[in-house]
Amino acid sequence: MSEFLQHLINMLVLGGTYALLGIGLTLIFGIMNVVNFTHGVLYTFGAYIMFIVVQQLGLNFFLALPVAVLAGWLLGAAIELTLLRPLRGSDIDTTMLVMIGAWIAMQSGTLWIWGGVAKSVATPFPEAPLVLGPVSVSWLRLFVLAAAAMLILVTYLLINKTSLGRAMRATFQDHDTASLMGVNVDMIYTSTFAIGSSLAAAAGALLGPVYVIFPQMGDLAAVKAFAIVILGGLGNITGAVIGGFILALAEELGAGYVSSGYRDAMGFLIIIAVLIFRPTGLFARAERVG
Amino acid sequence: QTIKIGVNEPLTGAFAASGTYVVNGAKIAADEINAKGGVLGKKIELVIEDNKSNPTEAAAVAEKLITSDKVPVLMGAWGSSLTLAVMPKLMEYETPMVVETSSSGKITTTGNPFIFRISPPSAVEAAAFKNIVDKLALKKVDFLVINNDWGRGTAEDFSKMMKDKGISIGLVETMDQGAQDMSAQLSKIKSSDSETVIVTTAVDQLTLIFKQAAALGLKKRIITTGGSQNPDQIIAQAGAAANGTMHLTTFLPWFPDKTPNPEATNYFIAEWKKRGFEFAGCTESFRGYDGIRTVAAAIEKAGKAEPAAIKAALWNINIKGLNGDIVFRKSGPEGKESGQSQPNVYLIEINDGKVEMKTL
Amino acid sequence: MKAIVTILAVAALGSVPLWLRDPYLLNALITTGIFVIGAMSLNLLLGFTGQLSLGHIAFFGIGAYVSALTSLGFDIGLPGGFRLVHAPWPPIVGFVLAILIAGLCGYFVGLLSFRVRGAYFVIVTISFAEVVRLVALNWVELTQGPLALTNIPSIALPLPGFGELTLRTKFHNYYLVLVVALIAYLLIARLVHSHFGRAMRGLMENETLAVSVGIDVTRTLTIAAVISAAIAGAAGSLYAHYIRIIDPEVFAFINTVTMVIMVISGGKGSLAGPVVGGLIFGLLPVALRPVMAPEAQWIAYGGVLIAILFVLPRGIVPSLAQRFMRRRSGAPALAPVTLTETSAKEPA
Amino acid sequence: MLEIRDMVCGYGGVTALRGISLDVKAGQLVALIGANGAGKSTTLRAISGLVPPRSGQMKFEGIDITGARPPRVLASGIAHCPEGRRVFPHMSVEENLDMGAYLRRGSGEIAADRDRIYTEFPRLAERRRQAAGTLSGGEQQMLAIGRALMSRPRLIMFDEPSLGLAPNIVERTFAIIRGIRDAGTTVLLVEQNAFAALEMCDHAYLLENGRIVLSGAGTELIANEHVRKAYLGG
Amino acid sequence: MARSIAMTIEQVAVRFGGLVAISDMSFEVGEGEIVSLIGPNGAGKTTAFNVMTGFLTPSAGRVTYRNTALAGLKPHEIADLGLIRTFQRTSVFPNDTVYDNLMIGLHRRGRVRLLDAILGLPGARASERRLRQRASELLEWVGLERRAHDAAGSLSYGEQRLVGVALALAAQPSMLLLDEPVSGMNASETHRFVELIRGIRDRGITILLVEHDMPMVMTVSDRIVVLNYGRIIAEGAPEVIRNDPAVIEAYLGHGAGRA
Ligand SMILES: Nc1ncnc2c1ncn2[C@@H]1O[C@H](COP(=O)(O)OP(=O)(O)OP(=O)(O)O)[C@@H](O)[C@H]1O
Ligand SMILES: Nc1ncnc2c1ncn2[C@@H]1O[C@H](COP(=O)(O)OP(=O)(O)OP(=O)(O)O)[C@@H](O)[C@H]1O
Ligand SMILES: [Mg+2]
Ligand SMILES: [Mg+2]
Repeated sequence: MSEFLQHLINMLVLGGTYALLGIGLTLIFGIMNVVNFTHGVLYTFGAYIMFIVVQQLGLNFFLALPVAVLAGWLLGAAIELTLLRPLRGSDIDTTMLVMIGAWIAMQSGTLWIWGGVAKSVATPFPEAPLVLGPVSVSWLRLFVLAAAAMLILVTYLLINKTSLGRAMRATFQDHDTASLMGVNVDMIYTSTFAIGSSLAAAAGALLGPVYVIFPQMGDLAAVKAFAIVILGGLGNITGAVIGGFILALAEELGAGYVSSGYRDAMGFLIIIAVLIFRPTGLFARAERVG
Repeated sequence: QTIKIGVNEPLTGAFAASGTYVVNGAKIAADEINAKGGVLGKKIELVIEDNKSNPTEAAAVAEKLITSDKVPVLMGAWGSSLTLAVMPKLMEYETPMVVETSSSGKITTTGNPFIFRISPPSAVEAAAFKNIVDKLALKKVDFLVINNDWGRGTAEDFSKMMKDKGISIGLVETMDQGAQDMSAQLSKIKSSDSETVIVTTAVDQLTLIFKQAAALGLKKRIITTGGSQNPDQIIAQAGAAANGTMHLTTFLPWFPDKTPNPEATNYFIAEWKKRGFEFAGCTESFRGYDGIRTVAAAIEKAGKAEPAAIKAALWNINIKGLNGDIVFRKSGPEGKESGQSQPNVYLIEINDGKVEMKTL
Repeated sequence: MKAIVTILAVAALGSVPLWLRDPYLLNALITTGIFVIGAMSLNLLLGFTGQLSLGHIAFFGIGAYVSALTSLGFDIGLPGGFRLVHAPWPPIVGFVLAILIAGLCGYFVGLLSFRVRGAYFVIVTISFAEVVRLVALNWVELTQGPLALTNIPSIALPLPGFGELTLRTKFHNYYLVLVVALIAYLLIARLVHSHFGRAMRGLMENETLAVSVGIDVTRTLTIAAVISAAIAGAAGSLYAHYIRIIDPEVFAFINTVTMVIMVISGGKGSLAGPVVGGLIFGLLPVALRPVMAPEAQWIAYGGVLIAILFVLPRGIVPSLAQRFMRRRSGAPALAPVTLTETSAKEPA
Repeated sequence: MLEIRDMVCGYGGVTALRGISLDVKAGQLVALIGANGAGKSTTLRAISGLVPPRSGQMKFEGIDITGARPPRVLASGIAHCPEGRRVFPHMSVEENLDMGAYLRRGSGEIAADRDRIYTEFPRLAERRRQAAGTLSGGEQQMLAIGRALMSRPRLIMFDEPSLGLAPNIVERTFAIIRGIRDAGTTVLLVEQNAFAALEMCDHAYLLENGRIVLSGAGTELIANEHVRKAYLGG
Repeated sequence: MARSIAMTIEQVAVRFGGLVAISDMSFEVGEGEIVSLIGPNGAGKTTAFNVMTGFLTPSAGRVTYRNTALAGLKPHEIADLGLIRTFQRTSVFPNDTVYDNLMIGLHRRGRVRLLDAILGLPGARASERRLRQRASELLEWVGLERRAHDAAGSLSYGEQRLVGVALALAAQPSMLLLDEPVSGMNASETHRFVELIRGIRDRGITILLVEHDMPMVMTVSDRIVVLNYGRIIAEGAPEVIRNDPAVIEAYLGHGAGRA
């Protein structure tokens, strides 16, 4: 029983992590329809910014977070301006491949600059966990959970309740018509990508200290992020959050009660199963023919 | 005019960090040898190629080193699947290779007479651990191992050894290479009735495991194996969470005097620091250092830089490596045996952020 | 014109081992060739049905494992205390079985995953490949898991009257790969220029409309998936018998990515695209190796990829074909122009 | 108000407009008619900046808007209700209408305009929260018209507004169009229902193969033999 | 008129969540008849087409075509019965040429065995020749020969609608469901289209037409069914419908007599 409770707590913490990974990608992949292979690199980038600011410059942990978010925003904007804008209107596979190129180049760049040895970041949280009866959880991860919840909420409001968010959705549904409505679509493209990137960097900045920081850390994170976005339905933030928790639950119970070798397999099997039942994710958009 | 030695290591991809360490160790050895006049009156030259942590590339790189660069001998290829991929090429071109890191039992048992391994396969490590086990008073152990040949081999060989000793085996949990969250496995181990966990994986995952185990309030004795633990990195990154953990290791850079070859150890560590590398890298890089010294010794002994002669000479060398005598013994099917040397194995413990040698 | 180019290209490729003596380069060509076959099979799905499979390596890997296990034999326990023992068979049988079983997997994956489209299909294929990888990793009794299958024999061709020809040398393997590649190419070419090819294109461009004129989505896509998987399986088999060791790493995502790079950079939906893209990106690492540091090689690799797409956004072959052979039959004279891009590019 | 001189314009390899000159006077309702593929929609797209002109000149209220991008054209006072509905499929009816007022400020006035549109097209009011992509064809067309009206332009261009609308709704739509003209907004109307368009317009142009071949008052065009035969089915 | 019945629609209902798109709709279409289905926007006409062609499963009721119940059949299986539709939204294969669009449309006619196609057997080649012949005929029929080698997506709106109709004809219909075929055509073009439709009917093809162009509907239909809010409010000959007060109120408006 206590083992089960511990698994549930783990699921909660891990699910928050996954949701955080998912939301940045929901913008870029779900709304903007760019198969963003650089998502993982931006995640890694956010983590390295934390490392630089906290470990190398010796600045405050909480100060480093907004710095990482801002850096992610800038890098995202730069990627959009240099790599995506010239290819506007090419098909989705072409932009995907450009993003693959950027992923390969940037990841190797990270390796070149910082080397392959993993880094870690000191945090101001106590090392002793919070113990609640038979279960315990680390303070750092509780903080991450809270920060994730906040970022998710902010993103949700941005997309669904602001005029910018509406313009973003409109642009990616029909950019010609959006421009006829007076939307500066170039600006929307750049800012959507930048915001999505800054969320990826935020995820890296929050999770880098939880785990360790190394050049390939983003790869697995990105795969999971894609899975989460798909589970929840493209562009659906609430869906991404729920998708994150489902994936966490599948993995946690898979490892706990099936076999740890098949831990990730459980996650993937859940995805396959969900999509067979609901081919457009858990929260499908309404569509019609004719 | 130089003597070329091929070095086939992962410098990019998943194993980049470790491969780079090994290469740095190898360079120290080459420079040291050349400073002393080289071998057979010629300087040695390392031809270093990146196998991209990818078996296909590892085989291609071996092919390139042998056929284009015409190296008479190789060192490599870090991971077991990389080394295994290279092995058919060694047969094809009849060129020997010194294996410095790979631990898969298969490497020396499939009948490839061009393989000479200086790293301990898990069976050797288990055998060395046997003597220590009694003193630790183990009763029941769980395993948490990386899901590759190394982790799985360790779990298998250690279980066998412990069963013989009357110790019962509990859970055998695995984790994927690259996995970052092991909470699920650790939660399961937390609720089991064993008192000790044997953990086998690379240093990054070890750090994560210690941190996550502490966060979960897992209070069992943790012993790591494999010699890649890099305690300094663990101390630096896991902090207090690393206290009380024990590690089976093959090299003791903290206690040069206790190593089989204190002089070489001191030289190596001094050189390592001089070159500005992180001290933590020592426990990986010394294998590259030993590997090249092994190769050089064999060339010297062979009297010429030719594959067949070097291969023959490898059977006859006896040098003092940083972790024990490097003497190859026959392993594998008769007539096509590979060489395997027997390094020393030590148990250390981390206490208050310091490495202590466990006197047993 | 097209025929002449094709014949010249085949003749050029066929002559390579006669003058290229460097075994390293030949080795690079052989492994590249194997991946080109994989890329051609991926192109059948991606380029002609529009379904991007990011788990294509699964079929390649399944082919490799089937072929290796057929020729090595195995002995596994089954539920209920039974044992399944298989004595080694000749590798050529493994090759055939690899094609059949990979094709069969293609069939099941097709049935399952063609319920979903687009991004959802992408994720299902990734998931499938990961599950297969994890099975290969964890079903140690059958696959040896991470311990790898080693000592896989080379393919031997039975020559009636002469006994067997074991294809051990690079010379032999080069021609083996070339022949398999040619057959795969012809097969795909025939298929996409037929009635089935048109059905696939219809589905790719407007599925609702295609269905309304009587095109059976599942059947069409499944045919494409089966043939594609079977060809990938053949490539995997060649790989296993050439490299002669196989472990779950073969399912690595980067291998799928390599194929995707070959297809899209060369030009998806064009027959020659994956071949051209494949040769470039198969041999680029060889060319970069001597001139720069390992990390820089990857950066350059990514850079070249981006540069190609900037200059030729539709992929090398289609973009060049469009430039040099405007208004030849087949290619639409007047392509639809999506509006805002033109306004972004053309001077006002 | 709007002057176009010798405008040439096309897509990739083809030229769709081969030198068009036309004038829209303030307060007028001007109709543009022509066969399929004549270039009517292209003319509107060129004005709103979706397709950049290759040569020629466009002025709106004396200001040069040649080659201006759509947001600027809209900001200068020209709205374009595009052909083929083009609603934002995954957004609700209400959000679509709000997109029409994207450049406007003042939420009170916007809400009032929205309510006016709901009164004109009660169907849309019933469907406020429905995703626009699931509306019926005619409902989408109503939404597209409503959305264009939301921007409160000085010149509004409709591309086949009656497309797919029920006869009674067509009547209402034409009444709305006449109504906004009467209220002082200038209208440029492309219509396949040539008879209705010519009947209600102040001035009309006939486009054939990318050229203006005829222009005059609506009644003149109705009387024209060629027009009767080719466009009015008579 | 003692016609045999081609299609029967019995008590069909369609709901989307809480929204009732069609409630209890029943009518029949006779072989060789031209029937028009009209009604206000959002009345459920396209939805009815979607039910008849298998794109939607009705919440209740059944549709039978030539004695085959359509329940559970997939759209392509229904198309195989010869029941072919066009779409209200322009619908073409945008990146293929107009000619290739028709070649794809000829799918049903061009079926050959997979192996024959791959091996390029004579049967497959002869079939290809026939298809090309037929594609050219259709192209001529809709008057788009000039645009044969342009990508369909580059055509103007009205031209794309023509391609849509040609595609449906290419699929060898025995019954054709046309969803607003003349929207986007002017009166003269519509006249020509009416002739085309009559020609199609004369070849024995049954036609069910959805259209808001009243002059056209009135001239071409044998019978008209009027739908409002998913319910049939009137049914009968054009003259009857034209003067039905309920229809005038809900749909025609009072100016309908004009134009
Ligand atoms: N997106 C596009 N890409 C390429 N060519 C186009 C595109 N849109 C239109 N054309 C071409 O430009 C010409 C004029 O088209 P336009 O859409 O302006 O005609 P139209 O008069 O509006 O016709 P319709 O009444 O059918 O809507 C046509 O020949 C058409 O093929
Ligand atoms: N997928 C869907 N989800 C929700 N509502 C839908 C969906 N499809 C159709 N509807 C609603 O059902 C009603 C009937 O739509 P339908 O398209 O059948 O109308 P129609 O009679 O064809 O109208 P029109 O003449 O405007 O084309 C409409 O009110 C529409 O909003
Ligand atoms: Mg038009
Ligand atoms: Mg409709």
